[in-house]
Amino acid sequence: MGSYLYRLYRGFQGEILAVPGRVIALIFVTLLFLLPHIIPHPLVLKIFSLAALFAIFAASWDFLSGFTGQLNLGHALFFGVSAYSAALLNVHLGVPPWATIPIGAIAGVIAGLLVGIPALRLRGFYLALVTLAFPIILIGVIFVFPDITGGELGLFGVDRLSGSRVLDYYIILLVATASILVMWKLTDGRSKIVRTGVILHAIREDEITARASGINTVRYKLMVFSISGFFAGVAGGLYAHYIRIAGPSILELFFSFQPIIWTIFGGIVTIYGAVAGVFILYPLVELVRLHPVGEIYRIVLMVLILIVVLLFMPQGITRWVRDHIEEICPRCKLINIRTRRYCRACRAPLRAEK
Amino acid sequence: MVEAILINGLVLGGMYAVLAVGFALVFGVAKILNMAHTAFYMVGAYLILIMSIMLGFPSLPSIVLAIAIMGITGRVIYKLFLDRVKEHPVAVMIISVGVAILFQEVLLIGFGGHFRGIDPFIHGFVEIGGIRAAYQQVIAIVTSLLALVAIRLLLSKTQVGNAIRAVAEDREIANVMGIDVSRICVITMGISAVLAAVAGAVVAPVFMVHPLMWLHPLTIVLAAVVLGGLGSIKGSILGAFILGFAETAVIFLVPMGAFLRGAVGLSVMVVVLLLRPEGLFGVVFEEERL
Amino acid sequence: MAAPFLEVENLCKHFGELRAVDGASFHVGQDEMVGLIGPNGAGKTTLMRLITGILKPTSGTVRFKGEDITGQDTAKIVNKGIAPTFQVVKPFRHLPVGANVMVSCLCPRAKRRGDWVKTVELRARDALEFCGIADLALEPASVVSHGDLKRLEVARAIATEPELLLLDEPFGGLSPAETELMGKFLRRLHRGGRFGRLHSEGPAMVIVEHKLSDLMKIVDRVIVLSFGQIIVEGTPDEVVRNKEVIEAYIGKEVSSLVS
Amino acid sequence: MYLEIKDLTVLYDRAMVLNGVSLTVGKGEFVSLVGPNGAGKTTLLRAIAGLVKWEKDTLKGTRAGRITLEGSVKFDGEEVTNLPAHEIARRGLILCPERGRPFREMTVLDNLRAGAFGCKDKKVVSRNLERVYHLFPRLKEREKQISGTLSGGERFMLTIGRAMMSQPKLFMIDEPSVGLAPKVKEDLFARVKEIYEQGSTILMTEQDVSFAFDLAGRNYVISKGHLVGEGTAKDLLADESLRKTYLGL
Amino acid sequence: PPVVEEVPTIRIGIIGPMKFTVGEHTWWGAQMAADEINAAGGVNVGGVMHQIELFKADSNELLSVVDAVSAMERLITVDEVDFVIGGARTEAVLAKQEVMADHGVIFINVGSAHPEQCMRLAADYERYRYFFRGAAVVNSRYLGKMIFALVDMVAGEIRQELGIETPKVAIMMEKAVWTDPIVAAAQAKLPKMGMEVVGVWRPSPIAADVTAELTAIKDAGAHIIMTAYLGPVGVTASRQWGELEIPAAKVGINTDAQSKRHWVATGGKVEWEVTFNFIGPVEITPKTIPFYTRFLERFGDFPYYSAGVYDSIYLLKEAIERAGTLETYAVIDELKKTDFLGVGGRVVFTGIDSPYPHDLVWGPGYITGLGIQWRDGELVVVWPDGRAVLGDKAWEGIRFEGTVDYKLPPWMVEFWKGRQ
Ligand SMILES: Nc1ncnc2c1ncn2[C@@H]1O[C@H](COP(=O)(O)OP(=O)(O)OP(=O)(O)O)[C@@H](O)[C@H]1O
Ligand SMILES: Nc1ncnc2c1ncn2[C@@H]1O[C@H](COP(=O)(O)OP(=O)(O)OP(=O)(O)O)[C@@H](O)[C@H]1O
Ligand SMILES: [Mg+2]
Ligand SMILES: [Mg+2]
Repeated sequence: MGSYLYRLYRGFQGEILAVPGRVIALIFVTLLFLLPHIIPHPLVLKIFSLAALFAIFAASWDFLSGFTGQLNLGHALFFGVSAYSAALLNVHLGVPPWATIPIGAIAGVIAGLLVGIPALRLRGFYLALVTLAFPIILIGVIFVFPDITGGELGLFGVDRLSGSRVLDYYIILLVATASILVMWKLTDGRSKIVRTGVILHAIREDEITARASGINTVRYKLMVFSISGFFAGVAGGLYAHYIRIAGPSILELFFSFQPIIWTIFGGIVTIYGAVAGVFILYPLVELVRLHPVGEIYRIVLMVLILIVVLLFMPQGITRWVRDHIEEICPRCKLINIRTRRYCRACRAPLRAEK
Repeated sequence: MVEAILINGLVLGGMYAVLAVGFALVFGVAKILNMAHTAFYMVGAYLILIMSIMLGFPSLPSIVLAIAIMGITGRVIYKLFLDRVKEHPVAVMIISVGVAILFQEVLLIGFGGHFRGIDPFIHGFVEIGGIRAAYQQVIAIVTSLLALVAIRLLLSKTQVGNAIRAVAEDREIANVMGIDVSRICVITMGISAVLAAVAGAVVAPVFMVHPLMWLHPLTIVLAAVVLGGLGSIKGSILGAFILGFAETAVIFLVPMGAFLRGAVGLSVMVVVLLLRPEGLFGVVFEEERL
Repeated sequence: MAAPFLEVENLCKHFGELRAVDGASFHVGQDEMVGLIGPNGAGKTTLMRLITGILKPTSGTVRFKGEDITGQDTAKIVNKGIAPTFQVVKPFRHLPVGANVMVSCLCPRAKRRGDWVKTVELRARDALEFCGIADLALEPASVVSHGDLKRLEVARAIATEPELLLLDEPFGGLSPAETELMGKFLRRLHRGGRFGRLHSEGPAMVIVEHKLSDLMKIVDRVIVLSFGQIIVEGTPDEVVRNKEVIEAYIGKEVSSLVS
Repeated sequence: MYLEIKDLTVLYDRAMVLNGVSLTVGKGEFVSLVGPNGAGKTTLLRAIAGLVKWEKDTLKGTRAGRITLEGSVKFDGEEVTNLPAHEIARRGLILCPERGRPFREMTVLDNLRAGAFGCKDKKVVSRNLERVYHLFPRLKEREKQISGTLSGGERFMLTIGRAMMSQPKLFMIDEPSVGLAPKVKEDLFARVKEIYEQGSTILMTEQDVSFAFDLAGRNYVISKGHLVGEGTAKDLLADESLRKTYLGL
Repeated sequence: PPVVEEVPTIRIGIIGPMKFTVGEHTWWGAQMAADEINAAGGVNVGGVMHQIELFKADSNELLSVVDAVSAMERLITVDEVDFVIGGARTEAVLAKQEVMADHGVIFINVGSAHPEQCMRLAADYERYRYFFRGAAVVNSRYLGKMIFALVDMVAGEIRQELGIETPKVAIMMEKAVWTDPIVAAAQAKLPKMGMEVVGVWRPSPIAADVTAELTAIKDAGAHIIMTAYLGPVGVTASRQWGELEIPAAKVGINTDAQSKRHWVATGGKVEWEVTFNFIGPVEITPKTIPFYTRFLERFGDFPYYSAGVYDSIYLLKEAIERAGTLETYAVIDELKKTDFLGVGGRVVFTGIDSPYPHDLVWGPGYITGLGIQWRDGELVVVWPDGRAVLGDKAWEGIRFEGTVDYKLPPWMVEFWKGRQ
């Protein structure tokens, strides 16, 4: 037992404490979990609850579009379908949140498959446009059946997630942490346990070659669409119960752009970049709003930050930071902290010497 | 009914085509996903509005001036924001979305979110067999066809046109051929911004002017260009007309469902793309079919 | 001649007016190493693509081990045991070279044939070692030189544990020394046996190549394609001396090709 | 010297690809560059053509953009090290890239016309076009074909033809013979020789050492980013160790 | 020195999409009321005069409902306002109601007219009782009735002027839940009113072009276009209707046409259109004209939403003064007893046993709304015209001073005169 714990500790020390990026992530998550005790203000809790929820949403976009290269400009579809399903079940049938959210997520999976199947033949911008069309078409459908969907009002009077603000926050945060960990694991190209990561990368890089390597890309693409739909659906279900309304605004074009903006800002093809993007941009804008001048210029400010950051860090903020605090060993490709001169594993020099 | 659908579809398609033609150049041909294109259209419309209504300039000079300013704006925007990241297409996309939102916010703050209008060149309408079309809409059709011809000439007959296509395909190799990639992109953006401003002068008087006016046309132009097939200008124009006809048909055939016109237009696009994944006139390599 | 292994019958592929492959019929035996040569644009690559399902034929059939596989999905065909390489290299550019090969090791066929969970990295490594690029395993493919990418193509193909390898210009861009080495390796692979942890049952091969001198050393039989049609079939010696072939393809120099 | 390279060093991130390479090409000379795979031949040509700098500029802000480029390249007496790639090309220093990279979605003819981008004189363009078609009649046949659908060999032909359209003063050809049928290859070398004899200067990398040595007046041998040998074919072949280690002959 | 005890202010949050016309007007109306009240000494709470302090929150709700919710939360938890006034998009108002209920803060909605917001009170009064429909805003159920009155007036004019006995009506209303019942009612009711329905067109609220709809309507031979627009489609519809001189009188609701800017936006093409409005340059109450002119002077636009906000703040003031405390439930109780004569009419809230609790009582003697017509860049009031409304005698004689008679568009008269 003791030795096991010791090994665990050594693993922790070697794999997490030695890599600055992971240390930052660890500190960040810890802080999030302590947040209600540090700043118990309801507005702050609200902002961070929403941020956590959007983090799932953004990460699920990165999972689909970043990792597999299936550029999805209509990601709001999965979110919206799930939010509507959860709200429908809850409002019309009184199903409680713990059931509606998973069912909503399943609805997200179905939406994912419905988009994924036609998308199999399409690529690049063609795919992007078809996906962009779906939520807009769905808005049309929603307006056709106002009795069921509530038309422009949406479905309101949805049950609250739990009774208390803090509990709401923890539920969302826990679900978000778990979802993001799962997505991160699924996409980890170096993982020795789950091999999907490397295959997803391969499909993004060159689908034809992937097929010539014997990979059934159809299956994987559908899988990715449904997993992404699932997690976007989780976010959508949480949203319906948190904001307590599911309306057409969550299917609008801009709502689809949001996860893309966050992800690109944070760093595409990373999952954690999407999360960081949300947690930087969203609270920032909300906090700037507290000032009357900030309220007017908040979006201008956000956009300027976005543009400036992308101009200098075209791959997003986390990847830039990572490149500046971490060094990859030229020989064994292990991640080292920038300050080291020799690789922590293979002792190869980390800096070129002439 | 049929002639009404035909004429109205033509009229609507003409307006969509004017909006789409500049985008077809910058996105379809040059493959720069400039999401701010319709925001340029919006800014062009606002410039005309400011000059002709607020400052009281006569309309033709204000239009010419607006087009000139937009031509420069397009180039400046490219130089400032997009040139640096041209190797990262998603960054280009997001930055251009950012630029569009920036325009939107600046206009919102500066002018408020009010609906405004600019005057058409000629007031009034023509009547063909009892069906009325505003002069401005006829002008739109003519403009779109003129622009189509001009761009096709540019692309097929001039070195710059050839270079635009080359740059879109392979920037690195274009360099080696002595093509200044940045300059070609700047030129492309300039031309497309000019065309966006032309759309501002031609289309905005029929629609209306307000700071969110870029969003709806954005889906239209994206759909038109992709429907026609990337790389093909005539495809984009055709795509615009197809959308126009589809939408008009909805209004005449199911008036109760007129609100579905956008959804139906996009559905038509989806169906076409499922049948022809490369769009109507897009290039496809058979061995890369999925 | 052994039992029918790969049979191509009257295969045609037309691109509009152009008949890229025009009624080609041939077969490859289970233990054969066949060279496929012909002038540029003769239809060699197209023929290979038709076999692997990357292109769908206009008409004709492809049979593999007696089963009709015409126009099936590429992934399916690969999992039946036919592995293609590309003439114009198409690696997963941002993945490490090792991962490029690992993807092949993860295909159902390769998984079925090995205790994959534990050894997939090792087996990818073996394939790389076999092709002589193991030291590049951790480098992303985008930084690897052209010649090495050609070798990576071969490594990726053999990692699917094929019974039939279709190699499209495997020597393209290799230096003379490496070409020779690669030729020897292919020969060895064909003979079968154990290479580290990699077990080869000796796949049949079809090799498209313009480096005739190197090709002729390793193949048993040569098929010559011209304008989509097979004009000559025979041993290397016969082919090289064939008038038609010389005229259409080789040009003047002959003697240097045959040892 | 027409082209003069001094201490050219290229580091990708921390990987040394070229290590202080110095070489010269005289006006009207035919120089070849040989060496094993991954030696740095392509990188050297790309660095001369300004593509390494271009890569560095466009990838700024990313890990892949951490490129160190040192040393100097002088062409026709002028320093071109810090010029953008298209400027260099305009001065007549033309690179014909390896692996045949046509502009895939353009027709063969448009590809060739793109090659003549800098050339304003229509007559010259059509004369050059004639020359290319004469060299590769196959291209004329396929004038209207989308170049992405060409066969591998046809693509190489097109790439070479396209580079020839830009009237190179100094023509850098990266592995011209890959993927060409023996007969075409023979032809090609005859043509390259013709171009050379008409007054172009040529710097060529080639795997087929015997061909290269046949053609070139002077040769450089490069390995792992270092120049390891220089001289006429005879000199090099005489050096036993060089022959064994680097040339594989 | 004597310790001066500071009197806390009454904190009122004003929420709305501040970058858009609705939000702007909400803010203007609030400012006007607050300035007046403060200048007059403030609000008397149990003998102590309190000043009003306004807090502005941009809900951005036309673009993002999440933003609206956060803005509401911020007003309540950071600015700690005692009351919230505002609201524009129904979806957002419904979401804001939840925040309101969570925190128990009085929320007066002045922008969105949907009955659902009040029906929720009937379903769960405990939770949602903090909600009131702001002054002068008409529940969209009643809006429907008003449109019929307006159409009836126009039809009368057509019969008289053009001699067409059964005018043909085209229904062209934006596709929305609030218009659905109006459309259904119109189809059923118009024939009974001696008119013929020739078709129903339902463009999207954000449609940028309605040429095809207008062509179809003209094709159908309609004399009247019955409209209901909240969205931007209203602007396009006016503009294109005027440009193409569609020979049918346009009447109904077109919210944007209530603003002075609409005239400019449509290049004057809106001329002759009739729309419902909350307020106009007529003497609804003695307060109306002074308010109207003061507002126009100060802000350069006609008041519309602003009238509701203005009145809401005044009636809130009265309720607080009657309650003598800022305590929420006491104020709610007093609000319920409101009987207030504002600039938009007499404000009385419906009781809790109504299907729409805390809504406004509509009808003769209460809030009525007006029919206005654009003529030569000016808004004139054409309704109530003193006649009975659809047989309801209670409306007889209700005609505010300054009202003028309705006129048909001249091109329409010309078009149909030639055919008769
Ligand atoms: N998709 C296509 N559309 C039109 N023509 C095509 C297409 N693909 C190939 N071709 C043509 O078919 C012919 C055969 O091409 P293929 O690639 O099979 O030649 P190859 O024998 O492999 O030549 P190489 O030795 O040069 O690689 C070529 O002339 C090529 O231009
Ligand atoms: N972008 C890059 N980043 C890192 N290393 C690179 C990059 N490009 C090339 N290299 C490395 O530089 C070395 C030389 O590559 P180069 O392509 O110049 O070789 P080459 O001599 O042309 O080889 P070949 O004959 O195979 O084409 C290779 O080892 C390669 O891995
Ligand atoms: Mg080939
Ligand atoms: Mg090379």
